[in-house]
Amino acid sequence: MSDASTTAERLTYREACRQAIREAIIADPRVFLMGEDVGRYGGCYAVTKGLMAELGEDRIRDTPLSESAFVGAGIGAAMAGMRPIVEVMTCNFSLLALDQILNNAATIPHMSGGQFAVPLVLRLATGAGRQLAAQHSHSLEGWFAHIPGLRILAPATIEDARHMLAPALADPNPVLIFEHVMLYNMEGTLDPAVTGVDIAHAKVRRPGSDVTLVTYGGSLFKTLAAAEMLAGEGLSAEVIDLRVLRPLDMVTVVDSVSRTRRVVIIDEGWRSGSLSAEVAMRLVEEAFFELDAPIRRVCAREVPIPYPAHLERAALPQPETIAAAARSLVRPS
Amino acid sequence: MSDASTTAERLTYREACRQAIREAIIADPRVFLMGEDVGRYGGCYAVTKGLMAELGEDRIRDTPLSESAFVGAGIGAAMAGMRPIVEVMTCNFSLLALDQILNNAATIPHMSGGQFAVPLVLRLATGAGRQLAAQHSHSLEGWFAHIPGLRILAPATIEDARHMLAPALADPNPVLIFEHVMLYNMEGTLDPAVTGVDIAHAKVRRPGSDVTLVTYGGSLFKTLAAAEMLAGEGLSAEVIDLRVLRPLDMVTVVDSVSRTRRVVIIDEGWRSGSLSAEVAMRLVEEAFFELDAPIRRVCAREVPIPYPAHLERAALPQPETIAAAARSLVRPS
Amino acid sequence: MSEAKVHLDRAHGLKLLREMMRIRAFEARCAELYQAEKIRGFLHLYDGQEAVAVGIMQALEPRDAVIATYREHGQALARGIAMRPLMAEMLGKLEGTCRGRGGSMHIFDRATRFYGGNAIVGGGLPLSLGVALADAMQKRDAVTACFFGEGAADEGEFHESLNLASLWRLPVLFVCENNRYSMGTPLGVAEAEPEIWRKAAGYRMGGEAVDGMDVVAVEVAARRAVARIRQGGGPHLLECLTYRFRAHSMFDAQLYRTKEEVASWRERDPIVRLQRWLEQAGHLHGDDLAVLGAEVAAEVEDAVAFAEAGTLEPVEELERFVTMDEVPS
Amino acid sequence: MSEAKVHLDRAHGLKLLREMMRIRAFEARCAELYQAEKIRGFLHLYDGQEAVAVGIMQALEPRDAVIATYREHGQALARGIAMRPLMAEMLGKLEGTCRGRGGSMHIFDRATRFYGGNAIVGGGLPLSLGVALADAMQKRDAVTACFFGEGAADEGEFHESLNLASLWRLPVLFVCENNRYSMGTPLGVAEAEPEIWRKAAGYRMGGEAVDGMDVVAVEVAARRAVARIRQGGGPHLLECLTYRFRAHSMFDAQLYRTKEEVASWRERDPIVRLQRWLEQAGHLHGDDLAVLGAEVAAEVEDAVAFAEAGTLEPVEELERFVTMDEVPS
Ligand SMILES: Cc1ncc(C[n+]2csc(CCOP(=O)(O)OP(=O)(O)O)c2C)c(N)n1
Ligand SMILES: Cc1ncc(C[n+]2csc(CCOP(=O)(O)OP(=O)(O)O)c2C)c(N)n1
Ligand SMILES: [Mg+2]
Ligand SMILES: [Mg+2]
Repeated sequence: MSDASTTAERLTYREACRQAIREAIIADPRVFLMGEDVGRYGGCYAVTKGLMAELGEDRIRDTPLSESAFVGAGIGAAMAGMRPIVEVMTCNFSLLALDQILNNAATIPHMSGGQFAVPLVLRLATGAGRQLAAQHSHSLEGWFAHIPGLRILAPATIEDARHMLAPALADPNPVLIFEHVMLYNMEGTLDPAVTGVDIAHAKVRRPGSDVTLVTYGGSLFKTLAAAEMLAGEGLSAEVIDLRVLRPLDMVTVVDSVSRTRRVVIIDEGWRSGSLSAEVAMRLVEEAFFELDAPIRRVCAREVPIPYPAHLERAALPQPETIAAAARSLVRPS
Repeated sequence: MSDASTTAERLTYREACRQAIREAIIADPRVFLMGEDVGRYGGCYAVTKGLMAELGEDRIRDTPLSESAFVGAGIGAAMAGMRPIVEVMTCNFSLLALDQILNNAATIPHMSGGQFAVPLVLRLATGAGRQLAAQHSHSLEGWFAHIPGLRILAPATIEDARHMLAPALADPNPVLIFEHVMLYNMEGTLDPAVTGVDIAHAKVRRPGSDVTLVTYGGSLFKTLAAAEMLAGEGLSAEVIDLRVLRPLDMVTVVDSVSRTRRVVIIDEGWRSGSLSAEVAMRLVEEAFFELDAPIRRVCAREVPIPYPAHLERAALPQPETIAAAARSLVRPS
Repeated sequence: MSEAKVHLDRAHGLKLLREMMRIRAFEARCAELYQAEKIRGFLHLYDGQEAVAVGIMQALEPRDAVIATYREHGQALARGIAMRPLMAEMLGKLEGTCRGRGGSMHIFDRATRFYGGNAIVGGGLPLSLGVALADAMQKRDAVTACFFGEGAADEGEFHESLNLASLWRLPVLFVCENNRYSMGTPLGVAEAEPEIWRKAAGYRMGGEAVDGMDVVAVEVAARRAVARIRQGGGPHLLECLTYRFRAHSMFDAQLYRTKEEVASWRERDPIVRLQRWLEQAGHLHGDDLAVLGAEVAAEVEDAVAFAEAGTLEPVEELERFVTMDEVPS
Repeated sequence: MSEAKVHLDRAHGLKLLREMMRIRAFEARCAELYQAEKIRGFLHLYDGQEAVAVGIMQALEPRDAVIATYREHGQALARGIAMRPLMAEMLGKLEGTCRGRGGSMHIFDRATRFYGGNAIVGGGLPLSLGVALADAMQKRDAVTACFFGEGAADEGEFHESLNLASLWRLPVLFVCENNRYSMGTPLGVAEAEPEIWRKAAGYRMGGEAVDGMDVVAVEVAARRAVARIRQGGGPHLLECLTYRFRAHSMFDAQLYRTKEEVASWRERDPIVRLQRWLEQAGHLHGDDLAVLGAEVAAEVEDAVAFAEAGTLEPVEELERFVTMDEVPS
């Protein structure tokens, strides 16, 4: 495995995640990775293939199927001086560890009066699109963003996949990194000049002037496709990648909306109580008089995601539905 | 125990809950109650005192401390013909059963193609205010309202505490009833003429014309107090009790806001990703041009709720903060 | 084969063989359809474990109930769900058991009391308690068979469920299919006590292990256990020692085990084993096997044709049953 | 008292007695302060169980770690957290161990490696794995003592934690305080196997029960277990058979047990028992007991005065530490 910082190699999002983990473990003896099938199997999505052989069973730990125990163990280890990376194979299984995440990881620093920090990183695959049906297609990152004390990241680009882990590990607080399952195979190159990214700010991924499209993670590429469709119609859409779902960087969003005066928010979570609602409410609170039109959101339909391709597709945001929402704001019918 | 429908006795919210459970179990052999300490102990908040002695150990079941197992057992029993009432002592412990609630109760009816319904009622105490500190002061009802397939109820009045259970049990879908811990001791009388309530609609609890205050559950009385304060200043606030948090009855809310043109939403959940954000977003979607001012929300501060009274108080919505938010809309400074 | 098999007559022997062959053939075809991209998502084959589902189901009556995992084609077929709607479900067709919505991991069937198909490891165990409790409270004299892997025995829900079942003497037969791997994690890496049946003692519950590659041994153990449960003896944990011949799912390079290990287990193939025994016992003659094979193949092809000719649920019905209008009866 | 106590000298005997008396006196005062509404929220007294915390702590070194439950005043005091900040925490004062934020159920103390105080039943067990793992990976030769009730042993986290601890041979001493009730639910109603120590076998872990009303027996068992753990013997489950004399919390009418039962257990009061033994052994003479009592009372009153004189955290600091600026060291 070569070091991505020296040559502009082509690599996948998956490979970027692996490089980041490998680098972190080599760089700091306090860092280790544990989770289900991260070792011998190489990771459910092959992210950690080869790492156990290279780094040893002490630093790459296969756990039993015990989400609450090993996430809690990660919290305890973080409190006692380590910098654990805990993989919850997919966010679908994170509910089994939610008590540990909310009542311990997110709570102990404050509740102990600042005596203990929980410098833990949790990695979770998220999202739908692989026809895995209702119990394996959740998008829970927006839901987790409700919890004070957590930082929630959603790397959508290979650069973020490669570089978000280091600052997440340096953060004294629990950081959850949601990796969208549809991105692992995405290929691209890394700019060797970029040696790090921040985990505080949203980013404009495509500038535009008529409407702002706010999104993150797996929906970024659908949104960029929608922007491209709109461009063909003479509509200039600005696309913002939130990147950080908690705490939200509203400055970047408000700045854009103040220029475009119209906004569509896109996320793959269920519509009611979605992150989109929160972003919208912040805009109402912070930029109400900048808005020339109602805020629109495009979210998942409120159904357990079904197995068949056509129904799964219909349940999720798509470039067409995103573009339609944008159009309805600019040219109300 | 006398039957509340014949005499207008004075009773507590706690007693109203007990009457409802007792009546339901006597009326239908398929109904039973299970949960931690519901039997011998009489319930953590004394709601079920005496019921095991009267109704027997078959119908009132003390469970081990195994939230996932007994909630899952309730789901299975509901699928197999029973009408279980499962008490999760407080919603603070419901995270341990969340996988069962989301991935089974809320999902199986749809995923099985409609072959199985889950006519289950979950009762959970919720809310802060008793100085129980960070792990025992959660308000998770708004968070649960994100999950398709569930109906979420928040009885704030003695009437709703007394009468919501029957329609909840008659509902073919899983229904979660969140009872705010500060209400159990509340006293009042039941109107003997009222023999039932619906579990579909919000209710105007105080009519008004200058601003709409939307809330539910334990915050209702703080909001009514705020309305009273505002009335003293010549400001007429309409107070809406949502009652049903999923599915939301936006008709009642939009109707009110269309008249008052200003709205404050109050809930005890953490601000980011709160139910208030969802209500606001719906208003933006459905009544944007009816609004003369930004929507305001008053929620819990984004902290694990601390133990000391003064900090707990500061962390929660209070009549003063609610009134201030309303004032800021009507007389912007 | 186990001693008790002495009483195995030709009819029953052929039935067991046919049931296992049906599962094997059904799944072989599923694997092809997966390669052809007609089945998608996760597909977990039961290849090698057939004796477990088939053996257990012999002990159940129609009034009994079954709960299984995402690796449940075997249980579904052995329980009597017709192959046509099953294959249609695999292809996501409206004619499937669940209108195509569940797919491979989520087979449900009300008629046979098949309570899923559950893709959350351990998620079915608590449900089994409730089904059994409902049966007991409604005096239905039914047993619930709850299938799960040895990996599931590490989840907290296993512990909570066995405790509650034992306390309330619920009529549940817990069937642990110990195939020695949870995905790529071998038994000893994940279970401090790899003999799963021994865990039953921690709940004062009966427990035993049985050769899960021997369909008759499984049947015998299941019949004994179910009889005891029906007599009010409380729940029972039956560990079936078995092996999956193929990958965990279709995305698995199997780096965690050797070809030799797989080969050595293939020698214990439950189908071949029963076949040989039936031959030796003189129960299988002439072209019996060829006829059986042809019948099974025809059934599978018929199911595939049915599934391929099936329709897709209209998109307009996407939200139907998110909430139910009534409780089906 | 247990045999091993033969070697108990006067100094150590008095130390054990003092530690238990400190807990008893501290909590008696807490109950009063609760009645006076100076302590609020949930208050769970350790009254009756003092021998467990005091016995176990004798086996721990400063480098070791402790994790407890919401009923943790005993552990906190026995571990060496000073009474002043502890009482201040009970009153919600800034001078408390956690700036008053945690209160009775959430005592944390970095200096003594006291990792809480946890109000979610079972919630501390997974944490203990991590603390022990961190110590092992950092070669700190430390043991983590993890306290929990017998009710917690029904939670899935108990099972998951014991399995993982055993697999990874983590240096954890699991201390189950079996006081026969979880709130109002008696042992046999909630545990299919009420002898909790027997569950250890399901994880190939050492397990044993000890008389938790006998401080010396607890100490002896703890020393033996800790020594074995330090030598790399892996985790151990020590069940301490005990009883709480008072209500579960301050809101409990105790309808679930008889006065006679409580009275019969009071006869085994661990403090009285040690006192008597020390008298019989000639270790307690003259006004020893009176002096001890007075010293303890004075310490408690001093702590109360300190707590009462304490200040409240300014409301402006409410959000401080929701996220940390750095990892404390
Ligand atoms: C709670 C949970 N954690 C993780 C997974 C991912 N996963 C799916 S199958 C599997 C292995 C389960 O092993 P076992 O219980 O032995 O059953 P087998 O697959 O061998 O039949 C895992 C880890 C899951 N589906 N659910
Ligand atoms: C997960 C969870 N469920 C329920 C409760 C409510 N609760 C608090 S203490 C308690 C009893 C616990 O009993 P046990 O573990 O025996 O400890 P003890 O109180 O006897 O010390 C219960 C049910 C809780 N705090 N957490
Ligand atoms: Mg397995
Ligand atoms: Mg107890």
